[in-house]
Formats: sequence, structure tokens, C-alpha cells
Amino acid sequence: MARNPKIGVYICHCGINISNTVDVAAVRDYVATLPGVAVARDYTYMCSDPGQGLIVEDIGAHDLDRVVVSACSPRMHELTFRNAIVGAGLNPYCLDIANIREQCSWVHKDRDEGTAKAKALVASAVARAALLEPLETREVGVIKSGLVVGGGVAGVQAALDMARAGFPVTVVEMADHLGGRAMDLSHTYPLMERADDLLGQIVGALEIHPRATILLNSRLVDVSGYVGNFEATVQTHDNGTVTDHKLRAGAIVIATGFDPFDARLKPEYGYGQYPEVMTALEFEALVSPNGPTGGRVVVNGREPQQVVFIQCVGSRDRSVGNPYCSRVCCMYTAKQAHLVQQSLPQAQVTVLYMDVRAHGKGFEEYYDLVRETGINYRRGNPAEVLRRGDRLVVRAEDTFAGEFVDLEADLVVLATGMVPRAETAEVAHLLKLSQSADGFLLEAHPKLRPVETASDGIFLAGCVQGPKDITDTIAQAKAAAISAMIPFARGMVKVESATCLVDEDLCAGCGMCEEICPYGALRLDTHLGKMRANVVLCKGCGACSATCPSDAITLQHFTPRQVMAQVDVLLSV
Amino acid sequence: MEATELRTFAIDNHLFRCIQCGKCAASCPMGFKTILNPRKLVYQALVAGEFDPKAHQELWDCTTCFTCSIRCPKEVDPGNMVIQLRSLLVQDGRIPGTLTTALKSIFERGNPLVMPARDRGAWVGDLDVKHLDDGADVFYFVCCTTSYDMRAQKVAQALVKLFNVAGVDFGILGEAERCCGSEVRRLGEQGEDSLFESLVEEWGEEMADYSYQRMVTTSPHCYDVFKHHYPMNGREVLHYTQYLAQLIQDGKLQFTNKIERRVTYHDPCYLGKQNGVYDEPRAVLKALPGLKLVEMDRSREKSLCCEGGGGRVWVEDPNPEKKLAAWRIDEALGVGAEVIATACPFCMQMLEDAVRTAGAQDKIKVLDVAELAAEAL
Amino acid sequence: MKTFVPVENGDTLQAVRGVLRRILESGQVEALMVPLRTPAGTVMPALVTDPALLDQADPLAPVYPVNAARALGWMTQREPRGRIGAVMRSCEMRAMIELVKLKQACVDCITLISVDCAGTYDVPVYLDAVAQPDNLLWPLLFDDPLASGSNGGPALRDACQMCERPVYDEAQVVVQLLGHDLAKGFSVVLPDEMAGALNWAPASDADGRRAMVDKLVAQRTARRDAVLCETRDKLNSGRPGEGLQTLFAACIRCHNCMTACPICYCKTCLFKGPVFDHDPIQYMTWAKRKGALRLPSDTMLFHLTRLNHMALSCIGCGACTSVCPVDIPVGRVFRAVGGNVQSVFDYVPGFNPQELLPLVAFQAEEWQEVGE
Amino acid sequence: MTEQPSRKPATLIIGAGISGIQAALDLADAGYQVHLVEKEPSVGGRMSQLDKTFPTLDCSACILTPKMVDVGRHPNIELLTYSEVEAVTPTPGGYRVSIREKSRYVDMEKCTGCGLCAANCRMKGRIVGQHDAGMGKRSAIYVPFPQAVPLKYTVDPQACLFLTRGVCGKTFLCVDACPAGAIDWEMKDQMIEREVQAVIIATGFDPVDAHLKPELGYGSYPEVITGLEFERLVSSSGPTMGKVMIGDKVPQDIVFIHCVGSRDRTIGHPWCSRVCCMYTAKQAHLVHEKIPNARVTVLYMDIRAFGKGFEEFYDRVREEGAVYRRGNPAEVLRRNGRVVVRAEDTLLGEFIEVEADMVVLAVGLQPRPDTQRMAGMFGLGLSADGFFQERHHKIFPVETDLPTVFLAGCAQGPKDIPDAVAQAKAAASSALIVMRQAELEAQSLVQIRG
Repeated sequence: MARNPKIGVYICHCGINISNTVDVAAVRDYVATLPGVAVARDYTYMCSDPGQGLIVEDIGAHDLDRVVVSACSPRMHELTFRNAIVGAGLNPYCLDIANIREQCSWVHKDRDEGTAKAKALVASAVARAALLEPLETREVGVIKSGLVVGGGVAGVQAALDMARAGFPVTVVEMADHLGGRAMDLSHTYPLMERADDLLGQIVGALEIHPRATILLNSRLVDVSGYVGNFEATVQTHDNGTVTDHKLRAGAIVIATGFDPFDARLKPEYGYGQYPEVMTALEFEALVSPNGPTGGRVVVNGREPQQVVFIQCVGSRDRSVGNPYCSRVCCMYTAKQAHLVQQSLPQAQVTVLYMDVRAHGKGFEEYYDLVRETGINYRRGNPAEVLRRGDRLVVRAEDTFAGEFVDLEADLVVLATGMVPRAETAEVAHLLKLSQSADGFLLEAHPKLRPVETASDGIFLAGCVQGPKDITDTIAQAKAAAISAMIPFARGMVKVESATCLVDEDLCAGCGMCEEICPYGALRLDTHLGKMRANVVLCKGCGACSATCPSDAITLQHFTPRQVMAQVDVLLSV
Repeated sequence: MEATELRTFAIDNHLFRCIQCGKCAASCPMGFKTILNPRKLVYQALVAGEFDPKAHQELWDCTTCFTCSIRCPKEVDPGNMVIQLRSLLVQDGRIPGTLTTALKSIFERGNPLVMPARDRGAWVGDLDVKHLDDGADVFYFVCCTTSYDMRAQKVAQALVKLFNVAGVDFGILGEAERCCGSEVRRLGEQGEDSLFESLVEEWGEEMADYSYQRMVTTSPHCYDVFKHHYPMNGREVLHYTQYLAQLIQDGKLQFTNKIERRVTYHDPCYLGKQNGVYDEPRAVLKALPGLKLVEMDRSREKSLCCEGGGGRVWVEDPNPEKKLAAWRIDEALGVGAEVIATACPFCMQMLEDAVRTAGAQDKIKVLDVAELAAEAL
Repeated sequence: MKTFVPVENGDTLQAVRGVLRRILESGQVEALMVPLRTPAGTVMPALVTDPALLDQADPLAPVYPVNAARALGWMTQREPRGRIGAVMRSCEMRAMIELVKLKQACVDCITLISVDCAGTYDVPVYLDAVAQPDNLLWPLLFDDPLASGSNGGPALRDACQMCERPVYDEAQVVVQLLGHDLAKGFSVVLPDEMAGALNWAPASDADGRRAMVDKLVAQRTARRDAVLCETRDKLNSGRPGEGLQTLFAACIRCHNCMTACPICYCKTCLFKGPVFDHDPIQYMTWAKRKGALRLPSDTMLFHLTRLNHMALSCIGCGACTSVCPVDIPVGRVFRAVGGNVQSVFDYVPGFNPQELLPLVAFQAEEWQEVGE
Repeated sequence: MTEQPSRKPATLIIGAGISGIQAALDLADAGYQVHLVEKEPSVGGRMSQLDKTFPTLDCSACILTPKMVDVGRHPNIELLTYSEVEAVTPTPGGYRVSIREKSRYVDMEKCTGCGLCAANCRMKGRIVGQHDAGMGKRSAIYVPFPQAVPLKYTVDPQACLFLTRGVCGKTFLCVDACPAGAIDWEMKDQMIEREVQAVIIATGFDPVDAHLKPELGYGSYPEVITGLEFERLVSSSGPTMGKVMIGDKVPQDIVFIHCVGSRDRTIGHPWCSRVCCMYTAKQAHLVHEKIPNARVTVLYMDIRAFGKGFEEFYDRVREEGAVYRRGNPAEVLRRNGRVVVRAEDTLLGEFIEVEADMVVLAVGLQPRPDTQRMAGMFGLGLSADGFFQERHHKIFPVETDLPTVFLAGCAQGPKDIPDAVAQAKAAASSALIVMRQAELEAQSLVQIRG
């Protein structure tokens, strides 16, 4: 900007977080002398209502056109202060934040050092602020319909909420029926309701809903576009013929679920070797009234008299690369033990566990009830399952007794954990989503944004984000639904303004930026050999700008001039 | 016990509720000095194929303070399990010698101390005490130990003094009083056809014939067993500390003599932990002029058992280690108490023994709350 | 398929020209990019469509004026692209492949015709030598490449002395010269369909090329290792960065190295833009702090940035060293640093055009030890 | 303030903790009116009392404050703090709600939040504030914490000398100090009525009163504190400014006791409180961070690290040197000036006594005392544990037996922050359906009339 800027600088005490290590008044007095600074103030909590009021008031009274807030990390409150200055008529991009908390007061002990550094940080922000340019705020229209990938409990519930709220929704399901893995369960704890009956209620409601389109035997194969305006290609397999559909949607909910852990990866338990060793899901089929035995527990043609359940198979196990807890196994094991005890009252049921995680509402009470039916819970992670005569022996240390025990068994049920579906990486790649260390899809913030992703308009529901029971899955699916519906209801979405800008004269078309862009916002025009940016997809991360060797991409709001001005100040104080 | 029998035992006693948290074991005052471990006993009952109570002589170490059961977060009641297992030993006649004598004496003489029944009222001497035959507002149940033990008799005498000053209409049964059976029950003589059951039947019937409004007991053990296990036909059962506190509150008892002493109060398990009576004994002590009440660290819900309950008061010291009561005296001395007050004849006996063993008679006295109150009249 | 090309009258060059002419005349390519003799006495790459002009072609001239990949890139970077046969030596081929990965070139329509290289001279050396009567440099070189430089003749370019890739067998057409008695003939390897179209017959595989190449590579690799070891020692001497500063101390920031580099592809280098134009006061501040500020400033930043951008793709042609007016061993530094970076990623530049550049492609599995 | 601000479909949200805040923001962002009622003077709820949050160790206040500011400024949210719902009457389209806005004795319009009143209050530093869980003291005129929304002062009627005794010196120091003239002794409670189409109950939880477990010595030993008190102690904005101290001593031996008031039938709390295992792990980590050579022992029954990244965090805390010993302690005693935690190590089968300078009780979560009243007002049921009863524990976790009343957060049962947020959003989704249907019905009525 050409004319002389009028900058207001606001220094926050953050209670004592900053003021304990930084002499706030000294910083204020120093900053007031800097070129372009029209007013400098300090306040206990700038983020508080009165703190923000101070800024708003000054913008009017002093005719400020740039604001520097020196407080905590911009991650925390940049948006807060942007909104504040917008309220006073300034462009939101006429703000800079100097982080004097995380990067200063919290890492320094000496007050003089802290104060000197705070001065430098604020001065550099002032230098940048003078060069900031207003950016246009952009809004794009929204296609008011949802796309749900995965028709398990999570997908069905998310779709149902959208349909019920009046928005058309399409569910893409790989299998030939809705309901997913939960439909394969026999009963649900703690009330022992039939899983198919229970879940049939929501599946049925979706199937008959006029606003829901259900594509079975289908997969998502391609997605382009951005929040509010996605275009998806779905491939449907029907008796050998493959059809591609194009779908448009304003938001996408990913609910592709989990895979059960492959018990063969724990060979010491003899799964696949002994017919008496089965996984929990196989056991569900066995006790299901729709199963081959009509729900009777029969192994090798007879009713087992000694049943051992082994918990944490493939969970809490770094040796198989799954350090996490699968969250559901403790309770489904309790339920299965209960089912055995009910149908075979004479059977001796033992559960071998490490910790019993009965964490949900009514779970501990159910665990109490199950134990009281006469089930032995013994603490110990078994070492091996062996054959001895015509029976199996489960060898473990009983860590309460501090003794080794060999438990005879004619049925061993492995409580296999949850692992990310094999296709999760594919989905992540297709939608440019990230996976967390455990391989499940990564949410935007584990606490406060549990269903959002780093990509606007794409949300997570159910076990694709991490192991969950049905209750938590349903809650999370509904949560994803409302996040998806907010743009539908509003009709418009705001998109980032501080996006990249390609200078075609400088661009050599090398494509480095295209490879590095996490949002798929850059595409090479092969005819011109120049890079083209889709600013709606661009999140302003700056990776392209940093990568470009010829400086042909500028990240608006972080232009080289602005950044170098900041660097120069830091180097000269 | 065989496997099936053991399983039935475990289910009947709700042992499957147990999650092996260890709270019972760590709560057990004896656990720190003997091998008694309720958690392990429960676990063996759950997972061992068989269980032989004979191999567990430590069952007799239990003082039946029931801290284990009171604190169990899953309501397992390991204390009762111990009693159940004792029952099995009793059925087999496997019972320590001194206890056999006590049980036999109760059966034959109505008291565990092998004393003649006719001497039971001797402690009254020339005090103004009437027999319950004519009916009274209060049935004062004296207790075997209090009736016969020279030291304990003083407590009854003090109480009579207090009752008379307060103008209480009370009576005793004298020779006709019999053992309440609390310890019999705790030794395992419970359930069908047990000594305790016959006691309740006969003795309960006998008591029902008398005319009274409320029963006041000297011993918390009697208080506990009458309150919870006898048919009282709607009549109230009070421990004397509760009754005294009531009399004080109603203004019927006033104290004039100053007791210029530092006193600490030892909560008897059967009064405190098992029946929640913590405040009344303290209210009585606080009402005594000049008395300085100091609390030991382990007081109220955390009070340490004196080791007298569950029949252990009649057992010759089987453990070479220090008695719990001795720890208790150390603690009382630690807070600078000149008097350790209690409200239970067993506690009194155990604590006095401990004071003697420690040779601390010059430093600390063991007194009953009633004695202190009477002294303050 | 491999064919044998006999040499008549001992004129090997003419025989090579004959091979090229037949490729152009047969319509296999629309044009040939090949070094042509210039009036100045040197050679320069030229795009030839008239077969008659191939008389001036001299792909055997052991001189290295420019890396031809640069020019070929401009012709193929964008659509539409013509069908071109490119006659280049190994280092040019490898530069070309790196440019493909950087989307600065395309080999889809290119027939790569590699010619074995026994080494090259800098232009002045070459001009001196060819000015001598009867001094035919290349026959001497090919006769005994192992003796080059030590047999009294002029020294090869620094880069050529440690070139461990004198041949490029990944090209579609390979003109195999090393290990042959060039007075009698040489071999050409070419795709079967092209051989069919040209009506060339297969020949036996037996010749001395492999053995000669192996010996040559062994000799030059040993030299390379010694030179790079010495260079790394220089780089690592003193305080961090001091070695590099010493090596580049003479730099006048003429940008010649950048201009000559076949990989350095930016339209405009950011060092030619205004990014590093600091406020006047800034220079004063620095000068005051340091006591003296070297001018032009940011020379080290320039070289570091170029190292950062290019070291991974450096194919070691040594063009940078050849053009440096102040004799800085730029190429040695790039090879020393580049070799380190390349080995970290197990990356060999210049071969598979489908392979992604390591710093561009993120592999979830790589560099686990860094995350720990 | 007594006028209904708009005729848009509206939702009443009771409770402005993180659940209520999240539900309110979602509905308001979707364009619907929200009346957010909070009985405390500020929004923020329990989360505002926490220091760091597991397993990412984000600063709780830092991630919460922006959301608090958002609800305070959102054009679609009517924020009614220091207010309580007194009655609800069903109407054909929803409910008519009577809300009591309690008198703050401070004019919200005039108060600038400068804090001079509190600085001059005669009771300054003498009132035990709820926000600091009893660890710090404030004045009788106060804001619960500095980031409060709205940042308006409130006179504590239970603590103010004038309001309790009718006299406060010769002159009101607070009134004299207030430059805005905002203090108003004549202020009365206001009754407000609102028409809403849906209701979300997000009234949260109370921590279990550790006095219920007398054997653990809470209340008798200053070294024994609750998890919530530890949060305030370790918080850099807490009363000790983040120094972990007992009196003036930095503790070296710290014992954490799990399941205090959870999984405990003796006090009628059979349920698991779901968060204590992890907040204890986090606190154990914070101890190591603040006191480098501290020795940390954690006594537990089962470790329930069930959420995303939880087990990994539990692994990390153990690796940092926290000793986890399995055993539910029996007693906390005093010996030689220190406290001793007595337990059985059930894995060793041995009795142990761990000496400590500080004992932190991982107190569980229990229903708020007014849950019964609130349920009665709507005619809702409570589950056996005393929390609000959801319609079906699996498939209708946020619905109630009433079609337009929903549950969010810990009012329905213990939850950690991510689960509370997910469930709040779920409740908002259900409410959004009601809003949309109400709107569509209204539109079709207009069309019929038109």
C-alpha cells in the first residue's frame, strides 16, 4: 500500500501469562514510537469482550486502517480479532498477530530477555502490517444435497438426519445391503435386543425416505470440486456390468467403517489352526438365531463345557502395530460371555483380560451383572493356545494369583479389535484426507472438531475415524450430519481469501507445487506449461509458494515483501 | 469344597461381583500382620477347582470389624464370606480350643466366661437398680463381659449412676440376662440349627415378655446383634452413648465437675463403622466441662480395630506381632492423650492389656465414656 | 537389436553420419538434433531437417560447449511436439530425463540417440587442439580412453575425468563406440521395428565394449571418489559453513553457473527479482554489526538456494565449472553435496522418467528414524 | 430483554458448557434462533476449569475461549446468563418457557468489566469461588474467571456484606470505585418468556463429593485434593499460577487414586465416570512436566484408555515414569508429618504403604442436584444412575421420550470432551430437523393462505 498507514497496536497481558515475563508497558511505549503506529495500548485480556471493544473504538476514533494484536498464537484468536475489526469496518486481512505468549513469555524465564523479544516480535508485525493488503472475501453457492460414502450404521444415520431435515442425500454402499457390520451381530448389550431388529429401524426409515437415494454394490471412484460443489463419480457393479454415475453434492460424509483385526496375525492363539478357536464376529454368527445352528452354541458337534474368551486380540498391541484400544471388545465380550452362560448354564466361562473397559453409560452396571452370572474374569494376557488331547489349553499367567494357569477349553473366542479398512488409504488419497498414526482418518481437532476434516465440506462418521460402539457411532454420525447441513441451510459458504496467486510470466510449469499441494488446488495446464490455481480449493497454506523455485507463486497475505519486511526488522533489532 | 459346591458357594455369596480391586485386603487391619487376605480368599473361591477351609487357619484371625465389606465398591461382603467359611470349620469341629470353651459356656451358662449365671447381677451391689419384671421405660442390657469382668463392671456402675441422676426409669434382668450371641454368630455359629439361631429363638421369646420401650446396651456388639438380628417387635435399641447424648440434649443430664484431661476417643467397630454411630459418643465427651477432646489420625470411618471382635478377645495371642490395640495406644500417646476413651467392653479389655504390656500405665488411662461422664457429675 | 556398422576408409565419422542420415531419411523422425560444426571451429547442437546438411554433423567431437538437453527441453516442453531424434552424450541424456521429471521436457516424441563418450575438452582447449595439423583428438581418445590426459595430450574437463557414466544404454538408439576398433567399424543398438524399417541385419553381441566401459568406469569412479572426498573435506573444514564460504569466496555473482546449468530451469531466478533488495538502512545495520559487509551480498544465499533446488537432480555434467570465470569448482561442490542428498533417498538422477523427485513425493515409510 | 427477538424457529438450550455452546453454535450457524440459558454468570461450564486436555494436551481455556466469544457475539444466539428455566408449558408447536434472569445488581449495559469494583470490595480475597474449586478466593462482586463471557460483574448475594447484613461500612466501596455507575442495589430478578420449537438439555454434571469416601482423608488432610482442584492448581491462570504446591511445599511424592466415587456401590454410584482414567494420566504427565524429579504412583482398578489416542497417551505417561499399581486403596493415614496411602498391590498380592506429599483423588462424575427438578418440569425420565434417560441407549442416544426435547453432554451420562461435543452436535442435528420441519410447515401455511 502506498499511503501512510495508521496502525493500532494492542498488547495483551493474558492475565499473568504474558505480563509475568514481559514488561507490557515497556513494549507498549516502545511500539508507540515505531513508524506508522498511531496508537498503542495494553489490556489484561484482549480477547475478552471489553478488550475487543477497545480496538473497535480506536478504529473509529483514530481512523486506523491496520491493526496489530500482540497476544497468543494466531491459531487461537486470529479469527476472533478479524471478526472484531470487520465489525468496525476494516477488511479482515488488515490484521496481524504478534505471538508473544507461546513464542515468548512461555519460553523465556528472564524478564529482560522476554521484553526485548516481545518488542522485536511486535515491531516485526508492525512492519508487516504496513504492507498488508485488503483481500476480497469470497462466498460460493452450495449444492443442497449430501453424499454419504458407506452405508453402515454411521452412514445410514448421517443420511437419515439429512433426509429428515429436508435435504436430498445419496448413500453409496459397497455391499448389497445397508447396515454394515453391525447387522452381522446377534444381539446388542446390555438389553440383549436383536441387532438386526434394532438397526432395521433406522435402515428401514432411510430405505423408504423419499429424499434418500441408495446406491448398493457401489464405490466412490473419483471426487473433484470443493465445499458446496463436489462432483463425485460412483461406480455401480450390477451382475457383471459396471455403470459410472456422476453425482453432485454440497458435502460428503465419509463413513466407510473398519475391518476386524486378522486373528492370524497372532499365530500363538491358533486361529485358523484349531477349529475351536474363533473370532468374536464368527461367534456372533454362531449365536445368531439366523446362524447355521439357529443360535445354539455348538462346536465340533457338541456343546462346549469350557469356554475361554481372550481379550485385546490385536488391540493395545504394539507388536502388531496397533497400540490403540478398540473400545468395543470388552463390552461385546461381556455380552458374548453372558450369551454363553444363558444358553449353556453348566458351562464354565472364563474371560482373560488386561483391563476391563466398561466406560459407557450403563456399561459398568452390565459388567457387574454379567460377572454375577458366574463368569470368571481372570487378569492375564494369554501366551498361547495349545492342543492337549482332544481339548485346547489356554496358557496364561493369572496376574492376581501370580501363577501360571493352563485353562482347558473346548471353545476359545478371540476378541479381535478394529483396524482401519483396507480401503481407508485409498479414500484418504482420493479425498486428500490425512490418516492419524493409527491409520484411521484424522479429524480436524480431536477435542472440538471431532467430525470435521482438514478439507472443508468433508466429514467423518463412525469407525473410519477410530473404533466406536453403536451408540457413539450414531452420535458421531448425527454430528457429521449437522456439520454437513450447516452450509445447506445457509446456501453459501465462505472460502479462504488469502490464497495463492500464480505469476504466469515466472512460472516454468515444473509441477513441484502441484505435487506438494495438499488440497489439490493446483493443476498444470499442459498446453501452456503454466500452473493454474483453483482458489476455492486453496487453503492458503503456502506450501506451493515455499516450493516454487522461481518465486512464481505468491501467497496473498504472506507475500515475500511482507515476510521479508518482518525478517528484516527481526534482524536489525 | 468340591468344584460344584464351591461354585454354588461363590454365587450364593455374590463373589462373582468381585473385580479384585484389593480394597478389602488393604482395609483389613489384620492383613498387615497375618496372612489373612480377603481378596485372595475370594479369588480362590472363584477360580480354584476346590477349596479346603482347613488349610486356612488364618480365618480365625478375622476380628469381624467388617471394614472389608463396608468399603467394597462392588458390595461383595468378604467379611460375611469369612464367617461362612468359619461355619464350615465349626461344622467340622475345627475350632481353636479357647473358643470351644467359650461357646460351650454360652450354651451351658449363658455367658462365654465360664461364670455361674447366678452371679450375673452381682455388680449391682447396693446401687439403686430395679428388675425389669415390673416393667420399665428402659431395658438396660448389661452384657456378659460387663457383668462379670471386674474392670468392666465399673462401667455399668457408672451408667447406673448417670441413669439415676437423669431420672431414667430403667430395669435390668440380672441373673436372667443371657449372652446376646453376637460373637457366637461371628465365630461361624450361624444359619440353620446353629447355636446362634437357637439363642435368638429362645432368648428373643423370653425378652419379648418384658415390658419396656427401648433397650440400651453397654456393648456395641450387643447393640448390633439386637438391632439387626433379633425380633424387637418395634422396640428401639440404643447404645448407651446414643442414649446419654439424648439425655444431655434434652437437658436431663448436667455436668459440674471439671475433667481437666486430654482425652481421645477410640471408635469401636461395631458402633462406628458397622452402625455409623460416631457423633454421639463425641457429643457426650464434648459436654463434659474442662475435657479436651483430641482426635487420633485414625478415627471415625478410619478407626483401627482393637482386635477384640469376632471372638478374638478370648483367644490366646496367636500372633507374635504387636497387637493392634498396642498400635492404638501408641497413636493415642502420639496425640498427647492422657485418657483413651472407648465405649465397648472388648475395646476396653484389649486397650488395657496393651497399656499394661507397654508399661504405660503412668502415661495413659483407658476409660469408658460412661466413666468419664459419671466422673463429671 | 544390435547391428554392426562397418567403417570404410577408416572414416568413422562418415559412417556415424551415415547411420544418422538413414534414420532421418527413412522418416523415423522429422528432425535430428545433432552437433554441427560452426565456422568458429567448435560444434553446437542444431535441429536438422535436411539430410544433406548432416555432412556438417560431428557427434564425435570431444568438446562440451552447452548441454543440449536444455535446448531440447524448450522444444518439447509444451504441446504440440514434433518427432525429433536427439543425438546426445550420456550427461545430456541424463539432464533430459531430470527435466522430464521437472515437466520442463517431454520424451514421448523424442528418439534418444546416445553416442558413447570418452570425455570432452573445454572449448578453448578444443580449439587449440584442432588448430594443430593432423591432431585428431577423438581417435586418440577412443583408442585409449584410460590414458587420456596422461599421454601428453591436453587434460579432459574436470567433470569428464570423474565421469562414471560415459555411456547411456537406456536410450532407444545407442551408438556403441567404446571398445571397438573404430577404423573397422562399431555397433548400433536400436529397436527391432526401427531396424526392420531401416533394413539392418543383426550382428553378434561379441565385442570388447563392456570390458572397456567397466575399466573406464572403475578408473573414473576412483578419481571421483578421491576428488569428492577432498571436496567434502574442504566443505567440512572450519566452523559450519566456513568451508563453503571459502570455496565460493571468489564468486562475482555473474550467474554463469546458473545459466549454463541444464537443470536450472526457472524462467527468472528469484535472485534476479526484487526479493533480496533490502532497505538501504538494512545494509548499514549489517555492516555496523559485522564491521564489514561483503558486496555483492547474498552470494552464499544464492549458491545455497541453487544447491537446495538442484543438488538432488545434479547429473554432474560440470557445465557450471566450465563457465565459471573465476575458476570456482562449482560442479565438484554440487556433486559432493548432491551425492550426499541422493544417497539419503537412494536416488539416482537421470534414468527413469516416471520416478518422482524425492523431495516432491512424500512416502509415508521414508525417514522413519527422523520422526522418532 | 423481555421481548421475543425473532419469529424464526427457535431452540432452547439449557446449560452453556461445551455441549450447550457447541449445539448452540451449530444451530445458529445453520440460521436458526437459539436461546442459550446458563445459570452461572458466565458461559464455559466445567471445561473452563480444566487446565490441559488429554491426549493432545491442548490448553482447555485456549480452545474453549474462542467458542465462548462466538456464542457471545452470534447474531442468532440470545445468551441468557445467570438465568434459570423456571417453568415450561407445552404449546401446539413446542414449548413456552419461563426463564428467571437473576439480578446481578450490576447493569450489564453499563458494566465495562474493568474490575475496579472487585479490587475494592471489602470481601476481597475472602470468598471461596466455585470456579477455582475452592483453591482460590475472590471478592463478593466478581467475574468467575477473566475470560468470562459476558465479561460483566455479578454481586454474589450469598457473600455481599450489604445484601446479607444490610450494611457494608459507611460507604459502598464498589459503588465508589465503579466509573460506569453500573452497580444497582435496586435491581430485581426478571422473568422472561420465550416460545421455542425444540429444547436441548445440556446441564452437565457435578464432581462427586470426595467427603463421601472419608477413609481417603479428603477434608481432613490438606495434602489430599480432588482432580478438579488439581486442575486449578496446575492451571497457569489458577490461584497458584500453575505452581503445583501443597501449602508452600512442592510435593515430590504424588499418589493418584482412581475411581473415587465411581464403580462404587457403597455410595450408590455403580457407574464408571469414563474420564477419570485419562484425566489422571494427563495429570500424572503434568506433574512430571512441572516437577521434574517427582515420583508419581497411580493406584487403579482397570485403566480405561478407550478413546482415540488414549492408550498411546497412557503408554507415554508410563514411559515418563509414572508407576501404575493395581489396587484400590483402603485408607489414607498420617504418619510422621506425611500422608501414607495404604493399599494392596493386587498384582504382587502384597500390602503396600506409599508415602506421599500430595494425594489426588480422581473423583467421578454425578448428576447435578437439579436434574430431578428439570426432568420433572418437562416430564422426562431419569435412568437408574440419576442422569437423564435417553430414548434408547443405542439408536437414540440424544433423543428423549419427548419428540422435541434432546440431550447433550454429561447431562445424559459421563463423557469426555470429544464425546460430549459429538453428542452435542448430534442433539443439534435432531433439533435442526425440528427447526426445518417447523419452517417448512410455516411456509406451506403461507402458501395455502397466499
